[in-house]
Amino acid sequence: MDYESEVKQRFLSPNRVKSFEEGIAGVVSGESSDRTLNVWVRFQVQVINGLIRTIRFNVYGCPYTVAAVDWAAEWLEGRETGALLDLGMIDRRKELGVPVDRLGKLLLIEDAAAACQKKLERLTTQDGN
Amino acid sequence: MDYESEVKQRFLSPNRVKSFEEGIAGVVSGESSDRTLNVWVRFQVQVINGLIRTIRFNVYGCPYTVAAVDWAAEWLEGRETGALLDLGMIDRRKELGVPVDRLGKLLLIEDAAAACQKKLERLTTQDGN
Amino acid sequence: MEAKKIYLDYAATTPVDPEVVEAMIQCLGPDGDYANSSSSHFFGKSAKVHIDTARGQIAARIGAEVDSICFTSGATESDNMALIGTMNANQHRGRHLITSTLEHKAVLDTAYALKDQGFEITFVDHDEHGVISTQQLATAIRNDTVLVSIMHVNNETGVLQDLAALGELCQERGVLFHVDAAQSVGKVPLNVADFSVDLVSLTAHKAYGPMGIGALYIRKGMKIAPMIYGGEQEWGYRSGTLATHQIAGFGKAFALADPDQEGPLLAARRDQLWAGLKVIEGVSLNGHATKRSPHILNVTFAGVEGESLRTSLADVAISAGSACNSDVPDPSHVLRGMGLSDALASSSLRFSVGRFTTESDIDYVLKRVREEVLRLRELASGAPEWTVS
Amino acid sequence: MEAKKIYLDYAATTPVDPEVVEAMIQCLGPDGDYANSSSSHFFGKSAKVHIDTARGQIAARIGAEVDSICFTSGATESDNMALIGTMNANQHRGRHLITSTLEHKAVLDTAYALKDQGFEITFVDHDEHGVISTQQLATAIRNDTVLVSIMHVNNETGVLQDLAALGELCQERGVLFHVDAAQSVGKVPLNVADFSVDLVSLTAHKAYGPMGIGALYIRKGMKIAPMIYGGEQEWGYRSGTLATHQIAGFGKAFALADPDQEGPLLAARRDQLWAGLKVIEGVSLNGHATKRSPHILNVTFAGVEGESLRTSLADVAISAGSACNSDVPDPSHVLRGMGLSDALASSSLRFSVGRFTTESDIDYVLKRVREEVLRLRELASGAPEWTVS
Ligand SMILES: Cc1ncc(COP(=O)(O)O)c(C=O)c1O
Ligand SMILES: Cc1ncc(COP(=O)(O)O)c(C=O)c1O
Repeated sequence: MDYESEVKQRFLSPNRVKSFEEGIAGVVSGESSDRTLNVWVRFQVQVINGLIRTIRFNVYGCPYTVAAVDWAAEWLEGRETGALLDLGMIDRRKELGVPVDRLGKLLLIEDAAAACQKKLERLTTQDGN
Repeated sequence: MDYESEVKQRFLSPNRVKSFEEGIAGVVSGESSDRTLNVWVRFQVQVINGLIRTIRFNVYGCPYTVAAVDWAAEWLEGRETGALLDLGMIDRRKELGVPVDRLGKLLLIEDAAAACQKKLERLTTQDGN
Repeated sequence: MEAKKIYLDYAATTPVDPEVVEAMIQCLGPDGDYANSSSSHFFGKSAKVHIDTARGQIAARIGAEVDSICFTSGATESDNMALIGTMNANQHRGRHLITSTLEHKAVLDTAYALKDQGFEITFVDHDEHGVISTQQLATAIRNDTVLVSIMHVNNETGVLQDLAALGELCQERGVLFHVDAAQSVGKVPLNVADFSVDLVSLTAHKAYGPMGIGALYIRKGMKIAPMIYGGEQEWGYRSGTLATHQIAGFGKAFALADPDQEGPLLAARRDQLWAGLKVIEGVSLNGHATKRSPHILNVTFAGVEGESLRTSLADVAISAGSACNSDVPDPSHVLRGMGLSDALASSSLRFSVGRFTTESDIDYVLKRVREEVLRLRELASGAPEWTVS
Repeated sequence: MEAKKIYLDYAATTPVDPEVVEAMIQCLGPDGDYANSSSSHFFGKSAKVHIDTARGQIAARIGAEVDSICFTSGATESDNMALIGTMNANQHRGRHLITSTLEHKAVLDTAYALKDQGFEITFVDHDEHGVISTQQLATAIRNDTVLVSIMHVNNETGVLQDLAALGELCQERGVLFHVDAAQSVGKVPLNVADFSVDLVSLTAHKAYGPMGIGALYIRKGMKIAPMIYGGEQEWGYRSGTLATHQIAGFGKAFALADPDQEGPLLAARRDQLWAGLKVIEGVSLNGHATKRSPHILNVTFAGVEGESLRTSLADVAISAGSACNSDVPDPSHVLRGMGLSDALASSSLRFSVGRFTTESDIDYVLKRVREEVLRLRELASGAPEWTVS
């Protein structure tokens, strides 16, 4: 495979991999997986005042998936939590140079982020009670 | 083709090719040919006292045929005319190293010799009249 | 800075041995024996000497008669010719072909093509190591079975079939037997006089000969239809100008390919590699522990995605399975056929060692594999059960 | 004492150009780009560069798109694939094939094999020089005609067909058009953009490239069935590991094969040869005086048996016609097809000149031919009429 240099760089040296210790305040995690696509993605996001302060991830997947998760984590960090539903991997695919037949894998990244958002919503609702 | 060295030698430098001038005493000629076999053979034999004193030939044919005619002429020279019916090319083929699929061509050499013999017989008969 | 690069993909192809290159060059340029070996002039005869020599070398390597070696463009063509040519020429015997799901695509896809043409195919069973027993083959044979096609050394796992037993069964049952031996020569002994076989596919480029030349051993008396028509070279079995330099190289390569000498050296490198790999957690061997060729090691790294592992090991030339025509290989049909899940099959790598592999190459590769497996495992920490079993 | 030996059989095969040998060697030994170009590792990628470059060079030489070049083992396979693949894939259109009796055996024998399988063949007429007119082709085309296969340069006579006119007719009539151009490249211009053609057979070894590698140009959109199944190389048209060094050499050879530059040089040698031959009594030219390739001269020596003439000229490599697989060629089917008697056909020789033919080579050959023709005529003096007409 001839990966674009951004994919290569992100795949070979992803940032934000080391997981949070358990029990850190404001950290939720969300994951998604698809066995037929051979992909599993998990984000851990630490939200402070509605902003994603820190994000960590783990991923089992092909280099494109790893690179895209790394990009997504970087992009999310510092944004409002609404961004978890706004990754836009369909548009992002081409910029990263990911072949269209990998799109399914990329969409799982959106699912994992959305799972975090769902947890956050539940937390907020619980807090509000 | 890998001709046996005898075939090669005889083909490249056949003896007894130059024809007799016309009208020389005791000379008869006999020929045979087969268009499908792409062969024509002619012997001229000079018979003196029942012996083949000198023989000449011409031939249109493959190298094996040329070599076999050359051999036949050499063999005949000095023999009694009966030898014209006794070339035995079937036996001679292997010794000369001629492939069996050329046997038909070799048998035409016998025919040409036999044609000489026939002419000689007619001559003798005429003489006897 | 040029990074270190190690080639461990000898099962995909081998470099051409320098002695073989020499033999090839003798048949090329204007001063070489470049002529058409079918030509009856002296240039043609000189070329023919190389063909005859090579045919003898190849025949000798597999214990065959010289005129049972029919040159082709490689094992792919040989496999096609063996299957298509035999099935087409023996329709009076039946229309049933037996092969296995472990075969190379050159056999499998040809079998499918024959199926489309109305022939019947049975895939014989095998055990979890990929070994086919005579019992399993016996079950598959029918009265209308024409041909059994089973490979000698599997190109993904290195698993070795018991040709003597399978061949004997075929003979008893009056069924023709084809063996794809593309991976065998120079690694394991292969002598057609030792067992009952009708057709054997060979290729030069897996044994330090050139790519694009191979042969089909055709037992005397076999009836097989040609696939390529024309000048009636190779007794009419396979037309086309014989490629003198290719055949000369093929012959030389096979003359050099002595399994008794090279097999132990290959086994030593492979064992060194396995000794270093098996101590990594979650690493398992695919194939059979003893019935195998010395040059191939197929290993599953549970919990590590295969494409990522291969990409991380960019300095080590290895393969996901067979060299295939796609950047994203489907999980190996061979490993899945042996019972691995899709995930585990795609977490597997084929390492194949060869004549030029050194001990320090293996040391380097072991270091790199350990590093990357650990890195990717950490990246995937927390991944679900299906990635590891 | 080593006798002088002159090679005038370039139509049978050419020596590999030294620059081509260089390109091939780069893809061989342990330091070369020897890997399997289908492998996704860096060694594989390096090999693929050679394949891509060569495909570009070959495409450029015939004005084709890069991805319409499908590699094969030579023009024999290309011809087989063109005919069998097209007829099999287009049975809904019909089962009728048109070709000519002047074709190479790779086309003729394939046509006969198709006939055995129930396809119908028509041999189109041609004039006494071996030229096929559009009128003649028009007569042969039927409603169920699928394919017309006509060669560009005849390998025995050098006669050149008018592909533009024949192709236009095929297009008008909705019939596919295959051209065997094995003899063309580097001798006469051939540009698939200049005329309407669907398939073109190419080979490297007639143009100073290696034996055993060729290509089939397949126009985009053409429907053709594969003949060899397996790893799905070449878009699935032709499976089998691509032979990197062979393809690299093929590409380089075609890059060098410029007919505008070489054609006139070849024509000069051929004309020198003909000027010296035509003054010998009973010598006549076979083929067409102007519609011809510059590298072939086919001559009849009336009254001189052909095998004897070739044997006498043991120091000159020439051919009775095509390089065939038999020491005793049947009289050329091409010459007989052009109306020569069996005797005259077998009294004919093909001289073919090439890149390394010198003026003094031709002088020597002329001297030798004259000597031997006279010697054999004297030997055959008195021979019947049928040997000379
Ligand atoms: C077992 C097996 N069969 C057939 C082939 C095809 O051989 P080739 O590359 O000579 O066409 C290969 C290798 O690619 C192989 O490993
Ligand atoms: C016109 C023509 N077609 C086909 C071929 C066969 O080509 P190859 O030798 O590449 O199989 C040849 C030469 O042998 C030829 O001259």
